[in-house]
Amino acid sequence: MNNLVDLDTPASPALATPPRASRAYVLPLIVFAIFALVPLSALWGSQSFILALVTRIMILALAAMSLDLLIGYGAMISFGHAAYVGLGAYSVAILASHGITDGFIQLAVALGVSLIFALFTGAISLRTKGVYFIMITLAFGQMLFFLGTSLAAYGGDDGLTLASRSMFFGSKFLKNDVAMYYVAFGVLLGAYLLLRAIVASRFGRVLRGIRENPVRMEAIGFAPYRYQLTAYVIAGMIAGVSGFLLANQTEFVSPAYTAWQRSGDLIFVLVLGGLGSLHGAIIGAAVFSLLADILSHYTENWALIFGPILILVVLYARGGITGLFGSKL
Amino acid sequence: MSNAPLQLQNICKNYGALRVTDDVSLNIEAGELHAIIGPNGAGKTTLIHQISGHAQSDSGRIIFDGQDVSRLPMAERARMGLVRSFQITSILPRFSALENVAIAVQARSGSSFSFLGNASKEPALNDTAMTLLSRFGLAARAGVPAGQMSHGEKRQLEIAIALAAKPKLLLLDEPLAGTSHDESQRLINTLQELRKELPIVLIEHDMDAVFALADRVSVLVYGRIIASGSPQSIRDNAEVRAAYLGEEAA
Amino acid sequence: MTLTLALVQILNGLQFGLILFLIAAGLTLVFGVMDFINLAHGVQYMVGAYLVAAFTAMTGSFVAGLALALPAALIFGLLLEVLIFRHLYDRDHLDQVLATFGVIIFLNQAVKYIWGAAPLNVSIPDALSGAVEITDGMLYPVWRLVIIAVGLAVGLALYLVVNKTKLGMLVRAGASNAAMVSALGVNIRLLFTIVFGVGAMLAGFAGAMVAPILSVEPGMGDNVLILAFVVIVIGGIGSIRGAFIAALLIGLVDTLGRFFAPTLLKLLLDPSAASQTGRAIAPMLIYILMAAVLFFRPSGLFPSKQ
Amino acid sequence: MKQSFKLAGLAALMMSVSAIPAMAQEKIKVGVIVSLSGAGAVLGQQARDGFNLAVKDLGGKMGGKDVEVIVVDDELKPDVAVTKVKGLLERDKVDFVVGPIFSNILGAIHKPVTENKTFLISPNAGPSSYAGKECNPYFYVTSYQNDQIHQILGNVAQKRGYKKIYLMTPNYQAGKDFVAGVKMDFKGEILEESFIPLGTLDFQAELSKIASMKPDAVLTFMPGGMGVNLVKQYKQAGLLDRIPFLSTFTVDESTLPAQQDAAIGMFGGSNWAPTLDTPQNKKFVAEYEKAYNSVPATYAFQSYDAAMLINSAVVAVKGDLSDKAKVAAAMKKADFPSIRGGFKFSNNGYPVQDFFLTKVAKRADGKFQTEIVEKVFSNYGDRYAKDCAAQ
Repeated sequence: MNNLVDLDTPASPALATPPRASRAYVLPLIVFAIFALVPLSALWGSQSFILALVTRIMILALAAMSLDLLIGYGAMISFGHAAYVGLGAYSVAILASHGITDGFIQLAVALGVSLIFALFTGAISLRTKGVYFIMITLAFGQMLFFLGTSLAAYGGDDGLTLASRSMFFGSKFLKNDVAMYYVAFGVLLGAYLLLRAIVASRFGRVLRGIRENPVRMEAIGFAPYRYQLTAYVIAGMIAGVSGFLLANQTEFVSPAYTAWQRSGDLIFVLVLGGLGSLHGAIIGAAVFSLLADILSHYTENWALIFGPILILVVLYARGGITGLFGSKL
Repeated sequence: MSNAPLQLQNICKNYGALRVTDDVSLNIEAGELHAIIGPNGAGKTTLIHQISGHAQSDSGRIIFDGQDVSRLPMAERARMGLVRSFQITSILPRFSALENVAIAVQARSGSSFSFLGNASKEPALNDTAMTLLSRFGLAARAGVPAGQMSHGEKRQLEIAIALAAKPKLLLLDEPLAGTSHDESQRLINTLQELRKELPIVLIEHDMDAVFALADRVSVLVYGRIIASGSPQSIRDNAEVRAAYLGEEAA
Repeated sequence: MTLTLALVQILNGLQFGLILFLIAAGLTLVFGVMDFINLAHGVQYMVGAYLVAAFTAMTGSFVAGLALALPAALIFGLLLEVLIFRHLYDRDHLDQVLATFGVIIFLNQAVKYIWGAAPLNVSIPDALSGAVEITDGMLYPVWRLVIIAVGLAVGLALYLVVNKTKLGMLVRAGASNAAMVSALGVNIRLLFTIVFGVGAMLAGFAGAMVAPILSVEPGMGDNVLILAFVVIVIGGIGSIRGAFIAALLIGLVDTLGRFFAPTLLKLLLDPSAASQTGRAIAPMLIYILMAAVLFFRPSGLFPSKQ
Repeated sequence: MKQSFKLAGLAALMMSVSAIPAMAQEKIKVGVIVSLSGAGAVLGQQARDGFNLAVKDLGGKMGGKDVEVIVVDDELKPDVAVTKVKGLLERDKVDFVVGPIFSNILGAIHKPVTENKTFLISPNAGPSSYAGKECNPYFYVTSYQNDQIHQILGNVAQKRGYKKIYLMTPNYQAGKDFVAGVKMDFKGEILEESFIPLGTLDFQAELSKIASMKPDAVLTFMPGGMGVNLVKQYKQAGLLDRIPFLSTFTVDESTLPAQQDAAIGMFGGSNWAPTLDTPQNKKFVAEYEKAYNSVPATYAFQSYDAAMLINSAVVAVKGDLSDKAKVAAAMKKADFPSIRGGFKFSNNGYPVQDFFLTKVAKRADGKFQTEIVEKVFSNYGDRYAKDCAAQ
């Protein structure tokens, strides 16, 4: 085993990253190329539906990708990540219901609220480890869920319909589904590149080191707490942006966005696609949504097929779908 | 007032009803390699945990570099230059050997709250790391994931990591544990060089190594230091022989 | 009058807590001894309820239905263990969460497929279906008193088994250090299977006990599952004693919170704001409680691992 | 290389979603979007079955054209419903959408459907939000305006001379509508407006409180599984013999199989019951029971009527759906024999009809159903219609 690896070992530090790194870009490149070309499906007719479905996939992917920073790179299994999607979505809806429809203001509020919530709950949650961390993040998510159901002025349990999508520079261009699609695409691409940069940066390397061996990292002078909290806040803010997009796409918000089942879906999507690769989250979101859509189109009992698929993926396809690709390289 | 770089003053640690270290006081002087020996379960590793901050002492004071560090967490003590290795190899298994060292270099050069730029391509970090790897004969293995290295290589790597964190004092917890004869020899040679550069606290079971390397030796039995002095005086100490070396000799 | 009402509410909280305990006991053991996160524990509760509904309908007697449902729940739990869960013990928590999530999705749909989406009815003997008058005008359902009695009995039995028997000693040892137990030459696989079977049966039993008062329907285990996790996390994973105390705590806080929160808030706020806020806070209370417990004791009230 | 193939497969998968047929519009296409999973599944199934039964009775044709019914599950999640309904509109290109059951889902799909100029017929949800100023020529309701059903209870309580009542409802918008509806006609004292968190399954704490307050009657709106539990527990708490229980959407044929004897003697408000004496209804109930082996509830009959309403419009325009204004005019006429007998639309697309007080009874064959006690309102339209600009 060692010998095999040894053959690839570079002699100079400049080549310290594995030579395969360049190939690692092939998969995400193809994924984004497909997304970029989807609107051409207008040639087949049914454009708006495809656009809506794939826009939703990209929004789901964005939230799952931000969760990857926590689970895949930071070993922080958050079971309350949907809370941030809800915060972002409600920022849009509540401001819009008061007549503030400017997208930049809504986005700034979505980011700000996510930041504050993540900072506050993360500071508390990160005192715990392992399954206790899972449960305390769940607890904060549930608190937000019940808060949402009690917001009588904003629809309570029923949720709230948006009068219109956000405006940018006083223009309602987001109303156009293709524009909405490309905004979601752009945000997803931007977030992907940003997260790519973060995980490769000094900060990201420390985060990955903490995932590998927190005690070792402490022994060379890194206090894990500060780095994990920072990652927690970044991930929360990105999920908040996905909530901003979700509210705009569905033109509807509801406390259900923050329910624990949604947080579970995010983890599921991520593990299905493959942890710790970022584009795994995107592929997971696509496969999850398409599979559910297609199966439910053919049988009402689609869960009877979906459940076993999930179990089989865990038992036999370790590393998720990207893991399958990776093993064939 | 002593100006020894590391001073332990009456430190204690209990696990439940069990007192693991009991009123330990010790000064580590500048430039010395101080070995701590003792039978299994004497509390040696706990002592290292207490000094490094991995475990907090229940009572007593730890002065390092003129400051009371008793209540500081491990990371902070490490940043002050109090750096340790682990009895059970502690590395980042999926990181390459080079990155294991480079990240330790990173810990002491500039801020790590930097979110852009590829850390694995920073020449300043990699060059220093590479120099250290070369010093431990690991240059050719720089790209290998640390988890896939041989045990001896990992022990070498761990010391390289510790050195990369710019220690002012090094705490080494059984660096020779589990190594082959050749590997031990190589590590001993490394330590011979290191002792010229900075004070070292060494816990070791290999008595040949201890007596070859140490300037002073302290003997820990049931959490108490029963003797402290030059290797020769320890060798001649009747109480030590009875408590510890006697068994070894038998 | 108000005092009586408060006492009745405490009784209600106790009864809710004991049901939670029946579910959480198995979960905390399985988690503590095998380090296995079993999200499918909630569907075992659901399956227990469905089995008792089916067997009661078949035999025409609740007692016979219960007598058949318990071994059936046990067999069902063991079947799941052999087919799926056994392959997950040495996986990481994330894999376990995911695979057992798949089991939930499948079984929720499967019971719907077999028994339909409509809730099922389970009738109990007339002697147990009425209410007794506690004080003037205050009635209390007999069946709930039965649940309280049974819950306490099971709690006591578990306490005795865990603390006074060799099996219990192994379970406790397993919860604090599983590697040590297997090093002692104990057949760890068999121990796991026993613990798992008992846990599954207890959850099924809880489902069977609530079937006469709650609607038996697909998905009925999902929310209970989350509550059970809250219980074992507050109690400390692997600790039966912790699960017992935490379950009663949650039962009381939830029941009394809903009852008192609006009343207490009326002292501070005007009535409509008070009832509005009270309604919002009441369901949050148990989560606030959990967050607070974990803040001060990051491993729960009775951590069993050192 | 290999991964490119796999991705090509992924892309193909994606495209295949779009390839699910969008054939030429030779057929009348109806999308039915109801909750078939989650807490409301049984209601959705009733609505789906009622609709399918009507299509069968029509011989699978409307206005001489074949009918294709596409059923989708909204999973009781608003955002899922939006995507699914867009699928119906854009992929399947349906002419009519029938659904949903729950008003929060309606809130999510109303806009996309009506903006697409497709007719939306709700077989159950009838919130006030689309009855007044926001009324829409593409939106029709075959059930009722929600307040009306609740008003029945308040009206009956007032007529029976109850002095103090206890209100209990889930804590969401429809629950607030319930309280408002009851208050329209009830003028006595309301001891408590108890709002229960949605999804509550154990009501014992609430029931203890009721027992201690001793109201003249309990009025409640507790749909689905919540209602099943409440009714069983109400009986077990020994309250059924002491305090009358008046409810809406709490005891009906969808929940009675689970409530059984516990519900006997409970009162409800409705626009229909299986015993309603019209020839259409007798035929419908008999056919439904034969086909699905269960007693139909309002969801089934209202959905059946929705199909008949669509048929009447398609026939009126002779199968040519291109002129939407004409179709809308035909819809508004409601020219079909409703199962409930007398039926017409107000200008807002909500019905004008009779309302009844019902009571649960056990039939000779051992099944349970609601039966009409008395007529409470005749030819009753909702109070929001006057705010609707459409004439």
